[in-house]
Amino acid sequence: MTQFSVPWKQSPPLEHRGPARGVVALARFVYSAAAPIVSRFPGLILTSAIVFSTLAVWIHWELFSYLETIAASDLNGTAKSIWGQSLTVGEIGAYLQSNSVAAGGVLKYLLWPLQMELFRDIVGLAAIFQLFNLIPVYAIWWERKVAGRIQSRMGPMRVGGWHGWAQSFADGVKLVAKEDLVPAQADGMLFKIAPYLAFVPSLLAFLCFPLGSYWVFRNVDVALIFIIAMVGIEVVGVIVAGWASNNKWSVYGAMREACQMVSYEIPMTTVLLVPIMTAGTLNMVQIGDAQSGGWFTWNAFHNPFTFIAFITYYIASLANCKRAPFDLPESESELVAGFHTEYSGFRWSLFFFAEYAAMFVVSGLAVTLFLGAWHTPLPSTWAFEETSLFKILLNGILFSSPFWFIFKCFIFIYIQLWIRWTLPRIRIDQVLYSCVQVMFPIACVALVGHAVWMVLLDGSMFSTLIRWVLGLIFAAVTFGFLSVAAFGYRNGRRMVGYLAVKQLPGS
Amino acid sequence: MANTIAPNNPAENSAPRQADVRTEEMLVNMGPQHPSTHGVLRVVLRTDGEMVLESVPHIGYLHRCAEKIGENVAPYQYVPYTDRMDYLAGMNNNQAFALAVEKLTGLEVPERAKYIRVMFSELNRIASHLVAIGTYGLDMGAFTPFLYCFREREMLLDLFESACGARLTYSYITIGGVTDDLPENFVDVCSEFLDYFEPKIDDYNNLLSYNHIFVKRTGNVGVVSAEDAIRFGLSGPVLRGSGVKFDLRKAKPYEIYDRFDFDVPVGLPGGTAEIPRGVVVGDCWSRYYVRVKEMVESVKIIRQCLRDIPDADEKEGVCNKKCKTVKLPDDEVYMEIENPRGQLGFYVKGDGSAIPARVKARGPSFCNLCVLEYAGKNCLLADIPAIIGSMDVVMGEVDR
Amino acid sequence: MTLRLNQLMVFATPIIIATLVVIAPVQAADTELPQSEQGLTLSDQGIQKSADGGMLEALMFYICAAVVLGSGLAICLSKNIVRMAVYLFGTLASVALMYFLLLANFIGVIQLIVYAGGTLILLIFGVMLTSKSPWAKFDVKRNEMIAAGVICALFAGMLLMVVVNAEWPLETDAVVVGSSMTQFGSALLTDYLVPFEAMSVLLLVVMIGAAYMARQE
Amino acid sequence: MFEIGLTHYLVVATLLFVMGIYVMMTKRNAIGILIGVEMVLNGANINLVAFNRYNGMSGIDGQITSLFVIVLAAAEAALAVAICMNFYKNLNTVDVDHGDTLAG
Repeated sequence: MTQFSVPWKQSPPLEHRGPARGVVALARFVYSAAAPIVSRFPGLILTSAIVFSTLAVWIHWELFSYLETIAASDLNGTAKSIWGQSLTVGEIGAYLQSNSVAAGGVLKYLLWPLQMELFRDIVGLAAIFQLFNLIPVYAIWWERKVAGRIQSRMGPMRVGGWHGWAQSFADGVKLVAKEDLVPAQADGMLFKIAPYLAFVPSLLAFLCFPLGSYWVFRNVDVALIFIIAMVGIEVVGVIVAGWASNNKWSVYGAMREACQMVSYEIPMTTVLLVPIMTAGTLNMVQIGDAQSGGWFTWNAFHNPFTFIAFITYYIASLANCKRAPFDLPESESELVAGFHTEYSGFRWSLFFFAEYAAMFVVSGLAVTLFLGAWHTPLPSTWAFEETSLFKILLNGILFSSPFWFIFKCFIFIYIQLWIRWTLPRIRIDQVLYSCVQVMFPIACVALVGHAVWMVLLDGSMFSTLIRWVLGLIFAAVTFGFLSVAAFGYRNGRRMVGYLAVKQLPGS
Repeated sequence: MANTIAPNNPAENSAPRQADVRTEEMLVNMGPQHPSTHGVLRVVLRTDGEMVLESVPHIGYLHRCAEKIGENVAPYQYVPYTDRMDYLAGMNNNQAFALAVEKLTGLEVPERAKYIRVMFSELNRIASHLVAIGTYGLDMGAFTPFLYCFREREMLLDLFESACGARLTYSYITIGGVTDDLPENFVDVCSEFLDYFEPKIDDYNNLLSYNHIFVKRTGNVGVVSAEDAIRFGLSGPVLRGSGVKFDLRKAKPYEIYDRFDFDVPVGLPGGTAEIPRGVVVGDCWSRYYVRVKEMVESVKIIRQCLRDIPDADEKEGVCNKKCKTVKLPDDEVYMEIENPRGQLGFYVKGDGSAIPARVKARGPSFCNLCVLEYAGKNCLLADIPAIIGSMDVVMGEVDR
Repeated sequence: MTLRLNQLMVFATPIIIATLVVIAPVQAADTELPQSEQGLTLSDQGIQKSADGGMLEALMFYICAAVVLGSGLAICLSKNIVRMAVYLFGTLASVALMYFLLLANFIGVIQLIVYAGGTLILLIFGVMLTSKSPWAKFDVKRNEMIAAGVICALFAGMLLMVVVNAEWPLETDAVVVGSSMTQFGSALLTDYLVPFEAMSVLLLVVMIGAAYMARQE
Repeated sequence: MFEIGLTHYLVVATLLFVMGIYVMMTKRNAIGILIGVEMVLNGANINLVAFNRYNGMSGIDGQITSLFVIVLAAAEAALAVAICMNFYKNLNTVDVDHGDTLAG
């Protein structure tokens, strides 16, 4: 059989030089080693992931409940993060041994570097950086799967074997290996610096972001404003990117971004004052812990105005992290790709990291401020007395844990994806109209109404009644949504491709 | 991109619709490589911030001398070239050229072939409108309806493939009939498809047509009044969207369209149960919605075809036997049909030989595109994709 | 098209630096301060100076100062207005870090959200709306620059002499000032009520005035 | 050297202040001048907060004053950008040297 040969010269195979060769070889090895295993034993891996997660919950519960005892005996009596606390090996070991944990000795040995503050900082920073890296990677993969399901297709299925789990990693490798183009007419310095101006602030927002009562890198008293500021600063990078590209579509994207962000920060910050007023603090940890009494104590159900504030916040946050239907700065059908038209490779991926991290941050704010943070719907007064390992474990899973926080966040991210793949994009004048003439008055009404409610009705029977009614409405809506989703999931498969899979004559 | 700045001459401009701050005017090149210009259309926009003061379409990037080729090949050989003009509605293009040549030569078409032609041109109208609706959603930022539309279009393409073996450039309808008879159970499969497809139109309406954002984006945007539509020589859904009830299938029934019962949908003012508030006659939403309604009518026509189609006649076949040897008389003819995009006309002049002396096509996209300069004036930048999308141009046919 | 690892390191370096720059000040300002007015000293508050002898704080201060002054100098020398705005971002952000170092958390985040997130974007927006082309330049005459430089140098020398030589009534053991939000709130609504109200009226006036000035005739 | 005190901050504040004045003097772009003003205000603010930290009599007077300065600066920037746009609308440039006509 003759080989079909192209008439033009074939480009030589890709060659990597220097240390890059080692990286590529390592990536190949890891992939070739992991892919068959993951594709063959997805169930086993999932199960072990759950087991290890629960173990991690248990360990965190052990360590941090000990820290709580230290904090209680502290001079100020205020709770502190693990990373700010001086902790000696002896203290950890003594506590572990006093609870007759068999592995105490080994743990003691393993945990000895934790007594050094710098080491704890580095470990915590690495953890945050990993969180920051992994969330976009999985959110992108998940978005593609969700989009596929919504559009009656499968989404990524090839890379890695099981439902294309390694797709984002493959994309990452591709992006890093891509040529890093800087247009000749662009302002080179600004063009190169802009992705970092967008990327670094959204990374920094994670520094003060609590995932649990003790799961916070820096427990700052103004954490909330810090996070909002970081989400707001991200826009500087976007504007500079659009401007420096010297492309008119990019400039349009930058102008739209500036317009949209500056205007939507006003209603967003206004409604954020509502939970701040309820909790009386700007400390995210304290705001979260104030909602520990079951789901009727969550801020969103405090009164009708907080509920309005919650919904207003969610819509404004969509605009703030430029998700559809507010994705005007990068609207692909109008502005080619908006502000990142001229970007490619690694710099482009930095923008994506920033965007997906911002999605997580705004969802996390919604969860922390309105929907009970890291607490489950059950009131934490129902928690078991920690007499046995099993009960401790159960407490960690049922009442308070970072997993609950991340779970709730991902529900909100899911809603963002759902909206994005369902709704058309709105126009710039409609964006500004809805901000100035709809959202901002609603936000003001929510703020003033909440203030009046707090003064007049707080603690009364009527207030409690309203709280229960709102909570039940929310529960009913959630239940209805879940049942509709389950129905659709069961029946969706039969409808999709009903005729497409049929054998047609002649085909 | 050329980094040119328009000379600032305020006297030239007509007053913009809404602009709070006057800034520098800018010339922006939209296309020929742009996601929402549906191919290689290039529109030069003169903008003031987000306002578009003027939009000038530039064409010619896909010119392939299709008409000149017609003067060098026999009509039977020219049929495949007509596919390449409006590549989303190949069947209709074949039909237009075949009808023109048949009118010129007086070739008889078998009865069964006539039904097959009508059926396939209507099926292709559905397929073409599905692409138009899907990509229009894409232009508005809604990605999902696009894939739903393409899912149904895939099934249509399967049907076409089963009949003629091709999925895009069919050359199925040819001079004197169709190239091949239908597969055995085509009638059953096709009616099964129609049963599946008809409720899907409601899905599109719920998903896209009546979506509040979609209505806000397209209602009262790019309005072309009925007089202007006639003045610009528009045709097809773009004309009917402006409220002019004119369809060649009703007005000058060709083939066997006079045997079928169907409606001609036109754009209607908003505020009723069917048409949402905020829609005016002649805007983008009306043009879009006329396409949706036309799909319903096409389904009606196809059902009647499937009911009435005569059985295969072994002796007669589905194609006139003289189709390949026909000589064109020394005469000229102009034949128009209703393409999914409007009136597609073929002018054919013969000189007694087997090869035409002149072939000229009147493309609906080309004529519809000329209204862009009129409609795309003093609107927002985001309205330009909305207007272009609602014209539903196919650049292959504009440039030919 | 090959994978360039050294390029990757170039990408990573500013991230690492920026992260480090932020961590230490936030760490210094980490501890919750008591609302009592006892004026506890630093060492009581867990901000240990003993462990590293304030090395980290000093390092952070010098990095901040370098960024502030470096980007300030860049603003002075730059002719490109957009670049000037980006350099100003560097100044504003590192001034915010200085506020963190000075234990003024609230002022720091307000600086970030109002200055870096609001005013700066407003400035860049103004630049975009008012420049003929992206690289509009206004040339400055050389003698103008020299004159301004001399005047400013003299002025700076005078001020620096005062600052360095003056005997500030400084408490020897630095007093920690609580910047808790409760204190801020009560101060704004009691002692500073009149300026606070005046400020809100001013903001309203400015809002109306700006809208009036930028309108279309 | 490693003991950071009040003077260190004051030096930085002074230099920033003077740089702001230099920018105000040399730039002819109206927005460039605005940038200079922001630098001057920032220099003053560092002063306020530093004095509050090191000589604060355990109050927060300095911080509150700097808060007011930040608010003022934001208001001033909004107004100044509006003026710039008006200027640009009338004269088609933002070069302040051209703003000597005294006529709207």
